[in-house]
Amino acid sequence: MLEVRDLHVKFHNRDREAVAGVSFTLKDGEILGLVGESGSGKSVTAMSIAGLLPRKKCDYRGDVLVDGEDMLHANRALLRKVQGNKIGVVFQEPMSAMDPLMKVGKQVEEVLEIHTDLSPEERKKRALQALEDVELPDPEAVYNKYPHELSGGMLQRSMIAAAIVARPSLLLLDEPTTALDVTIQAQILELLKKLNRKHGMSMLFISHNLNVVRKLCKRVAVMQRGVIVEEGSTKNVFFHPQHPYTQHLIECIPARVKVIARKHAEEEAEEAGQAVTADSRQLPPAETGQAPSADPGQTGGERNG
Amino acid sequence: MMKKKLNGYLIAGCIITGIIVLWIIIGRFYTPYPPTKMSSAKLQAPSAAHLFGTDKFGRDIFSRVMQGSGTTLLIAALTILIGAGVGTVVGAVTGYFGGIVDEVLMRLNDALTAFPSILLALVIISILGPGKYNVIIALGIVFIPSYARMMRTAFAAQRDVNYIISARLMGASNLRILLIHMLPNTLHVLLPALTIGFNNAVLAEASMSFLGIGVTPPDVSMGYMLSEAQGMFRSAPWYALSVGGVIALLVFGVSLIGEGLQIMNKEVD
Amino acid sequence: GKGTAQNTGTAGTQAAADAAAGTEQASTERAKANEIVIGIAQDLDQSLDPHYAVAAGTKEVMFNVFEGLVKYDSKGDTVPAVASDVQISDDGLVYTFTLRDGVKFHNGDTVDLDDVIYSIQRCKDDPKVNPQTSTGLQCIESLEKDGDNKLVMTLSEPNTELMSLLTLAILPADYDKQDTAPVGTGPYKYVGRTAQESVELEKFADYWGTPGNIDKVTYKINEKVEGLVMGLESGALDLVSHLSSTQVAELNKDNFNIEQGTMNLVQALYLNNEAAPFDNELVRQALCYAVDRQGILDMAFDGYGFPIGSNVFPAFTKYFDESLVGYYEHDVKKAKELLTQAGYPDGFDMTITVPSNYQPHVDTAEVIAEQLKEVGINATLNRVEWESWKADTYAGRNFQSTVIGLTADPLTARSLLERFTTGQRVADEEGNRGNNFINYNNADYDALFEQAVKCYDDAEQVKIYKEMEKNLTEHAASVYIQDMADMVAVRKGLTGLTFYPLYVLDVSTLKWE
Amino acid sequence: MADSILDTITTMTGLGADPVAEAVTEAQKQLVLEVNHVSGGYRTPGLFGKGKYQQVLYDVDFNIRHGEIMGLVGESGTGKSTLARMILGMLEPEEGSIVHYTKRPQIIFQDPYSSLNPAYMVEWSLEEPLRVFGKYDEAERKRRVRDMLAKVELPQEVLTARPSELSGGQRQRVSIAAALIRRPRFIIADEPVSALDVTIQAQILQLLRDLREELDLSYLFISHDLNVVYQLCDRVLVMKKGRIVEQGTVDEVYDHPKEEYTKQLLAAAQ
Amino acid sequence: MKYAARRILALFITMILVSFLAFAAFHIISGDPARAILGMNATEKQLELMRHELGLDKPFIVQYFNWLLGFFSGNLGISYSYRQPVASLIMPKLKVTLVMVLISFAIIVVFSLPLGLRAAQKSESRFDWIRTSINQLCMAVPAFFLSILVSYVFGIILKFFTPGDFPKMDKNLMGALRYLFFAAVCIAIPRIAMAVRMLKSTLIEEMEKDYVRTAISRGNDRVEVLKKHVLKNSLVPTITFLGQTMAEIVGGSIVVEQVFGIPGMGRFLVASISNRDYPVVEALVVILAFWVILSGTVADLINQKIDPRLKLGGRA
Ligand SMILES: Nc1ncnc2c1ncn2[C@@H]1O[C@H](COP(=O)(O)OP(=O)(O)OP(=O)(O)O)[C@@H](O)[C@H]1O
Ligand SMILES: Nc1ncnc2c1ncn2[C@@H]1O[C@H](COP(=O)(O)OP(=O)(O)OP(=O)(O)O)[C@@H](O)[C@H]1O
Ligand SMILES: [Mg+2]
Ligand SMILES: [Mg+2]
Repeated sequence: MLEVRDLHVKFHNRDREAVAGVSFTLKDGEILGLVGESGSGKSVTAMSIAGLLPRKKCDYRGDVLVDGEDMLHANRALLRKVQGNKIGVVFQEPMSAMDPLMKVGKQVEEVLEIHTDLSPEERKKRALQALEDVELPDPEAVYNKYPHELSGGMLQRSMIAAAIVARPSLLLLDEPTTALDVTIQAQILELLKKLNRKHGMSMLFISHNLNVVRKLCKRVAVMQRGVIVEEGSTKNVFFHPQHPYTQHLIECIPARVKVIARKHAEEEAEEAGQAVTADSRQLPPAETGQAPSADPGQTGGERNG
Repeated sequence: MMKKKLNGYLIAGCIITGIIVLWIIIGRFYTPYPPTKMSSAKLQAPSAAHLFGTDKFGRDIFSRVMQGSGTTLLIAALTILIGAGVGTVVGAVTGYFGGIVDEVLMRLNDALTAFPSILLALVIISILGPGKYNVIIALGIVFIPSYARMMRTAFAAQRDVNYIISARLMGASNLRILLIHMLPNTLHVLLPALTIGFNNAVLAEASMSFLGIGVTPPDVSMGYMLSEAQGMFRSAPWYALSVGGVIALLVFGVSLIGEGLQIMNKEVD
Repeated sequence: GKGTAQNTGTAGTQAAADAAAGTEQASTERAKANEIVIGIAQDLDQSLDPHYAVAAGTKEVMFNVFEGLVKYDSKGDTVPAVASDVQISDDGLVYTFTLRDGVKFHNGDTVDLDDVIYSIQRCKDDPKVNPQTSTGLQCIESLEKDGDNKLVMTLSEPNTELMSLLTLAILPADYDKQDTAPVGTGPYKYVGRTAQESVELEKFADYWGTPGNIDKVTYKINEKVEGLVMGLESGALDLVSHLSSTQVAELNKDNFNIEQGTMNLVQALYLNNEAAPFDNELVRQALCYAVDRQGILDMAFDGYGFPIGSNVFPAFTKYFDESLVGYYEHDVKKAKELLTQAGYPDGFDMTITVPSNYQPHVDTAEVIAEQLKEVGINATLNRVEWESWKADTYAGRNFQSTVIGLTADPLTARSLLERFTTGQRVADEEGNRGNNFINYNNADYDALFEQAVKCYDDAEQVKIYKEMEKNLTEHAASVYIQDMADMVAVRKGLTGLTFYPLYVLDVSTLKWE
Repeated sequence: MADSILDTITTMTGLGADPVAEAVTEAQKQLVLEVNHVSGGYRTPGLFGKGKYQQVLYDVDFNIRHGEIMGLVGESGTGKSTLARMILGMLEPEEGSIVHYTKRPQIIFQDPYSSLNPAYMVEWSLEEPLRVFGKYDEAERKRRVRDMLAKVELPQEVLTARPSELSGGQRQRVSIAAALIRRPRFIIADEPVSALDVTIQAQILQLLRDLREELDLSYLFISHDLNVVYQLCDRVLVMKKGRIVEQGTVDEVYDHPKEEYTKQLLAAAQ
Repeated sequence: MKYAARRILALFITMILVSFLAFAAFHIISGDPARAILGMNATEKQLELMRHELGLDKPFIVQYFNWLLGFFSGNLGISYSYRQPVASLIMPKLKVTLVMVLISFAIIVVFSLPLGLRAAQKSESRFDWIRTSINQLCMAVPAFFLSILVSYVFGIILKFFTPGDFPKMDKNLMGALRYLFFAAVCIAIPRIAMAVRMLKSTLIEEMEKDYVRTAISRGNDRVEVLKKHVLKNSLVPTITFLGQTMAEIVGGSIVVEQVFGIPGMGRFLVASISNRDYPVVEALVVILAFWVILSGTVADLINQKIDPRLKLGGRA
């Protein structure tokens, strides 16, 4: 359904390529997690897929095929057809990603207005349905509110509603939970899972938190400095990290969580009738978890510039 | 790492303004003719001997503009110094402390802003009388409210920012917080505002002199000369055009600097 | 004579008039309608009541609306007006006026003796009347009717200047709207005004004398003389007086005749005789030598203007002393010597206060400042608003020196010269100070004035007044400069401009050809 | 209102000027902070009179012992930061009292972008607390800054950088250094790692742990991430709607949550 | 509604303050209206009589309250200079100025909006600097200098109107409007330049916001984004700016009226100040201030309708 081949993106005002040869595929109905440190090129990859790259400001090459159509080099007319319709995008900061002067309902409807000939009443019905789908308590009330009148969690739900209202086959989620409270985070993840199950939507879920990804995705790709350094089933990556960076990422997860995770995994495995390999039981205690790449000052992502 | 990059506007503005300022500074020490020296060569068109021609008393307009722009520059600079200086103090106090002082000063500010600036200047001048220094005081006062309002916002925005809270927790005095911790972070709004204010001051001084309430001879400002020139527009158009041209050029140069500064701020965020 | 017009404009040719047809349109229409528009630089006084009015600009306009028992002719002599005849007794104490038959007020009423007595009495008694007039009238002991057209006026002492004072306007008795809706007997009647915009007059059909030619006169007000010049150029105005040579140079000579008369004022660098260093006569004299009158005329007035040497202007021929003009020839060396003698070998700093709205005075002051540099005096101009000049400089006497022009009102030598006496310098019991704003203090001068006032012989009196003039010159009361040329731009086709030795503009003689 | 806050801060923050109880019991000597039944909230200044009062904290009561890391968790808006402000003296409690047994605490904020003055180089920001203190000369100040920089494991080059040129993790280290440079005994950390990448989170937590040993510190560590709290803290307070609903050692609370709310939180965190 | 009520209350309070300041200011001015009226030869007695007549011998506060009470009943006092009710004196002038200001405002709106949009769209073109420089140059020319040029070129040379001959509005409305148009243009030009500059930077700033990316991700074209989202979001600063403009062009009219010889409020104000005609000056100043504050308040109220977030904030 989605195929990214050797994607390169370089911004004119940067020395290093933001994305330096990324390839991966996403099958129908699958949720792929994309994790990596800040600045590793996760968002740029997602933007390339959605056709949102600021093309004047960067050089790009490679292929991004969505249902066989090349999004990277597509003209505006084609993009317009695909955006919103086939691909829905959810951004990190719901507060700034919504037009502050337009009622939430109208923003949810906007996609339909662009892509369908539905009557206003019909559109409203669909929008309300979408708002209900994301489990907002009072869709009718939310429909008539302005973004600033909603809490962060409600807004993020509305964003998701707007992204799924046209039933796109692909949903791009760029750190949709990072700005949220843990309890709400959990709710959103639950919601995404449900949507995936119900509508069979494919999703690309971006996060810098492997633990969050673990709960949602079957498959995960780990990015560092513009390239994918490791890819595989979440379980494998989580319990048998190969790449040092991934290992480091795992080390940062508190021991307690890992124990619980293992418990979950075992339960799952038992259900599926297979055992988790034994050697990964011995987990290093979190207290001694130090970054393998020695210079702690520098690993904190690149310096701005 | 993003260095503050100079941009074309800033460079062009600095060059234009620099040349004019240099020319003005030279004018303090040397002018082709003594600026007040009268001669019988009245109202002569521009020539090699008199680049901008002569006025009704046969004085060399080039020399006079050279000196007059100095007065204008001085007035504009001092005006801004007063306006921005007092405005910053008021803005800092009201923005940082808030409370009743803020309420009162801002109401007063509102009231002052309600008078169109030229009118306010007119009123102050009719209290103080005309003259170079009174013009500076009048315009300075006129300019205070807008700076106060702007700086108030800039200071208030920092009041509850973490680094200021830290500064308070480390026991820094209010004065130290205002001056050393907060002020440098307001420069990015203050500097472009200074260039705009400078230009407004030049134009306001010109308008005031034109209305006959500006500087008085033997001080010549460009506004004074322009009002003089208006009466000779037909017989000596070069007078008005050269003075008007120099004013426009000076203002133009400074506003390019302002534009450049703003672009620079935007680039750095 | 000095007081009459000299045409300095180019002779009008038909071709030129044709060329300017565009701008002429508005004015041609006015010529057809027999109207004119005159530009003036300041609005009239708040009160149009002629007895209260003080501004010269107001009198200039209202001259056409009011008349007294007598009025001035273009030579400055008084001629009968509301009175048709006057008999003066030999001792000069009894004046018998005969009321002219059928003189009508603008409101249609006929002038009777009651109106005349009311008017004179009012000027004598009302405290709001200009003190120069009311003081002069104090000599009137009684006013009596003799029949219904004769007025007998008895004086307590003879007064040679009484006739000038009796140019005071005759107004309808007990009419209380003079200040907003004035009613007089002149050739033009007041129609209305719009504040800061315009004043309108209309020909008075029932005028007793030669009626005016123009039917309707509109005065347009513009404080900026540049605006007036532009109005002339654009065709909005037909006539503007009191222009400077620079302004005249702005005009297209094909459309205008430039007439030159005199302003009838004494323009001088007035020195405050009580303020250092001008309390020193030597310094004042040095200034007189340092200032080059002709230089000023050439530089600031394109050579127009009439140099003077004392406080009388040339048009006032009877009192003008020609010989004083050259008393101080421009002489830098002498000026320096005098300064050295006075203890200022290196000169000093001084301030010249000038009313900023009078460009000619500002220009003059600028040239003077430049000239004084030669003797080491560093003069700074202090431009002030007219209101503050009146209050601080003139009434408050808070100045060092000032450039201004003094007029004569009424047109008598006394009004020009009395102001420098001690009586006008010091305050009276009520705390009023007179008009000696330069604080001139000279015992001889005071004595001469006493003599002049008591002298009833005209020739003798003229001699004494001339002595006084000389006294002012010798002691260098001020630096006398000139009577300024009065440049009047008159649209081609409009003729009949008459100059008076007064600050007035007589519209009754104007006419379209 | 703002000026009164300022007053209290400036009068209360002088070093050594803190009111240390004269006769303290042995048990109390082990304490760094005592929060006694504190209630309080915000007063919004109104046009007339006192304006609105919004209570945030209700009867908050706990203490922090010497060398202890106390966690404070709760959902967004429950009043965690409000409590921190009150402990710092920026806000007066309406009821109850707060007793400090050490110097006034310093604070580390969540947002590393606004906790350093953008106008100055890092060196200036680190020196400033010492300058304000006024007891050290230039050389001593420089020495201490370098010392502290080493402790937070930052290279010397950072000194001449401006905050905008640093990564989030570096900034947070600098903020920690600035908070510690005057050697306080007690630190409040208000979500110091929430804005950071997980890998950097781990580094910062490690650093905080190390510094506790090295500098003999106690913390009040605020977070909404229970996992992070578990990694770092000895004891934990769970707050809901301005009340402490549960407190105890981390293991106690995490293994046997008593309150329904705590259970929810824990479930969400996994 | 509550917000509107609060704004109107604020307007009222500011007006009272303004009126007091105005009244006080003109009483501090050293001049003496009695002297101004009676001229330089006036005696103390005459002056005293005049002062009494004008009510100037009463205590300041009494004078102020009398005046304020009068103001509310539509009695703006009697002009010292003209002995006429101030209201009837200034009404015709206010009318002229108001018409001029409105024309000017219309010109500004009509020209600056499309120009600003275009400038924003073309901001990445290579020739943007030319546009920007021309814009800056327009701001650099003093309004009265422009007026002088315009009245010479269009008045004297091209004869589109007759400088110095302002037709009476009630007699020749078209002529008056044409005359005012040229003056209005002179007031408008620098303001248009400012508006274009402001619009350009607002639009560009707005285009860079996150929600624009969101809108595009839904399939909107740039033009659609502009129409549907960006314009509305740029409206608030634009309306604030226009409010300020409305206020400032009145101040600008003072000088321009002088050059064009337009019998408006500005010229009358300048003349009245130098005549020490307090009642007129005070009335004009208060009316002017009212205009300024009203412009601001109206802009705020409109903004508050556009942006629901402003309802919460009130004053910044
Ligand atoms: N519009 C842009 N112009 C210039 N550089 C950009 C732009 N957008 C992204 N970059 C750069 O591209 C690189 C990758 O950025 P990207 O936003 O994809 O990172 P990320 O993995 O999403 O990080 P985060 O977790 O912080 O969101 C970074 O170095 C960033 O600075
Ligand atoms: N300055 C303030 N004035 C008025 N109310 C405030 C202020 N700061 C916070 N509040 C209110 O106090 C309550 C508690 O806020 P607080 O910041 O303490 O929450 P928190 O627990 O720190 O939340 P978070 O996890 O989001 O930081 C909130 O309802 C908030 O709206
Ligand atoms: Mg990203
Ligand atoms: Mg908080």
